[in-house]
Amino acid sequence: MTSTDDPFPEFAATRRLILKGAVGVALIGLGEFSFGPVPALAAANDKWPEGAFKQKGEADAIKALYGKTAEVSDKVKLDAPEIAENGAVVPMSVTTTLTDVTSISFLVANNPNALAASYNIPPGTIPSVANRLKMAKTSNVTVIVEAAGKLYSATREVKVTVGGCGG
Amino acid sequence: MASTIRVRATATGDTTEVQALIQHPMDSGFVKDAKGNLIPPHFIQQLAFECNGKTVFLADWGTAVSKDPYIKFSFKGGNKGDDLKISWVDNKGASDTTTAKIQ
Amino acid sequence: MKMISRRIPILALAAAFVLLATTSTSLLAAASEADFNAAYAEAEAANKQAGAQRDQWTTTAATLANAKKAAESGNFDSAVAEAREAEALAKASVFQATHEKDAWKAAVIR
Amino acid sequence: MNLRPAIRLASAAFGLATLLSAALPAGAADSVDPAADAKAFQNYFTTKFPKLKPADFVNGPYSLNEDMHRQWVEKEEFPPYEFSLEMGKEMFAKPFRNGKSYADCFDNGGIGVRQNYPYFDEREGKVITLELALNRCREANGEAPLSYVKDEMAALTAYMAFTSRGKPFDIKVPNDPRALAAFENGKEYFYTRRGQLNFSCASCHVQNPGERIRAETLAPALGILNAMPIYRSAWGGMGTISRRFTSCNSQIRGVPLEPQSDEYRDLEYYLSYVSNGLPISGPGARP
Repeated sequence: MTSTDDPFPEFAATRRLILKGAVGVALIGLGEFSFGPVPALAAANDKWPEGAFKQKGEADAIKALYGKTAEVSDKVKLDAPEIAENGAVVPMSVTTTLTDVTSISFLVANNPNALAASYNIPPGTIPSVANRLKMAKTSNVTVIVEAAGKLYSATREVKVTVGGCGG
Repeated sequence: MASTIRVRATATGDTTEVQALIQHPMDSGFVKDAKGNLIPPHFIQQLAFECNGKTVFLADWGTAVSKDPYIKFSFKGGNKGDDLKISWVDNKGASDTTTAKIQ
Repeated sequence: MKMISRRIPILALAAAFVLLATTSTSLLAAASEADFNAAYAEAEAANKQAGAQRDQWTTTAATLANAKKAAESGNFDSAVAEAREAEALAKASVFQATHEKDAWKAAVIR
Repeated sequence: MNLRPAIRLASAAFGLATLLSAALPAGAADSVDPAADAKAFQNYFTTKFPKLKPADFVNGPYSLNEDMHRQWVEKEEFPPYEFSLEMGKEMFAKPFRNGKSYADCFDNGGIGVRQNYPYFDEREGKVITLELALNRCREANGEAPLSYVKDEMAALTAYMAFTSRGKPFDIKVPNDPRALAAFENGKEYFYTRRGQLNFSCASCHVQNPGERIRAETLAPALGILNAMPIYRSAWGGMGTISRRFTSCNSQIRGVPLEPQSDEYRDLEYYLSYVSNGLPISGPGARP
């Protein structure tokens, strides 16, 4: 495992986290994220990203999973209800016109653990996923699309009311 | 017992749309049972789809995926009659696999 | 037939039960087991009557249980208070069942 | 024994309520006329929701809220009750130990008959619901009855409902005083306020359909049983009619009766009859 000089010490923690998360990526180049070849971290490996799923906050989860931050893009379309009929089953889906998509993730900010689901999109698979997630309470839902090594995101607020009429 | 995986894969042109529903409690570990003690986490962690020996979709799931989880995606390169292998494994190590024909 | 809005009786009822909860009867002398048994029996009888009219309330049963638990732990003051509470709830449910025996017709869609 | 101040107050509150309801014109003559009741019932809902066709009422809250309708359509693509349906089909085909099976207990082998239940049994002089008929079939063939509120019963009724999808409710109230009495008894239960919250079924499903009680959008009473049994996200599982009735009771702090007790059977009789003509859409998914 070679590691280049680290011009950004504050990312050491993230790197350790990723290493601890047993993400078997040979080279970790944590250079400037906006440009420069940054290897796709999550997409390459097939191991369940336990570190990312353990994170409480959304930003930490994204860091743990991808090691970089996302920029909002209107090319990513997140479809989710305005008011969830029931927090236990919230249908959500994402479509994007971005190309070379390698990974898609759904995060629910106010859930105990922000990262809900993460999908590896091999070449030839269309970057569009629908699933049903649980939401603890009203929260921003963010979808992250990793395309050509860069992260793009879309966010929507989904209101969740307490289901059931307690006696 | 019938498999826990229900899947529909339909090919139109060179694109195959896949929908799957899996029978699984997906317990998050945050819920208490009637007597008030926590139900331990029991959820599917990874779900993989393979067609013609190639992984076409891999899902990493956390505790926020609904009970009896559902997933829909499409991929190119599958054609009618091909086999689609679906397999999942959960945090207790349990797993199930099934193979479906693309319609 | 235009439905008459039934807001008023529901609000009146809610007010009744708020008062019910707050009328904690302060007993002068400490209650004894005999007091508890008497109060409990009365509450149970009223609840049985409600059962005969197929309209028991879950809160009556819960309060009866609390009364029994308090009595078992020897705290007869609160046991009697709970039993009185249960009796009031049971009697209210009997009143509801009796009153509704004909009041329901008014709500029927015509 | 002096009347406790609380009880005096409670009865005063009810006094007020009676005063208010007594102001209404006295009810029509007390003869039981199910057909007129059904017409008035359906007319009330179609005027309250002019945009809805009668058949839309079978989708309950989903026909009253656009956002929820979209979520429902998405769920229906691969509905969560698929497993229950599958299990019901398997159970229905599996013969009992004595070689017979459910098909032998129902006309047409139990396929496409759900819309005729509940029916009035002349011999017994009582209403027979589908859930009751299934358990009676089991007992008649030496099998233990199933719980009315658990998954097996839900699976069986889900399969039978599925085979009747689209067929209109066709409930009969014969001109037999006992049948008319059962119908009236069901109607009475439907409109009687109960439980500490002092609600009747009508308080929610007639006076406030489309409104919310806490987080739930209330379904209209018309067509409320057409989608039974239902997979409720709130329960994370299937619910039979018995489970729905008993849980509704406890939600308004009323002690539920035994499943399939006379009141519930008559209530189902009344509710199904007044929804005659609306298509069966079970098994259904609900919030």
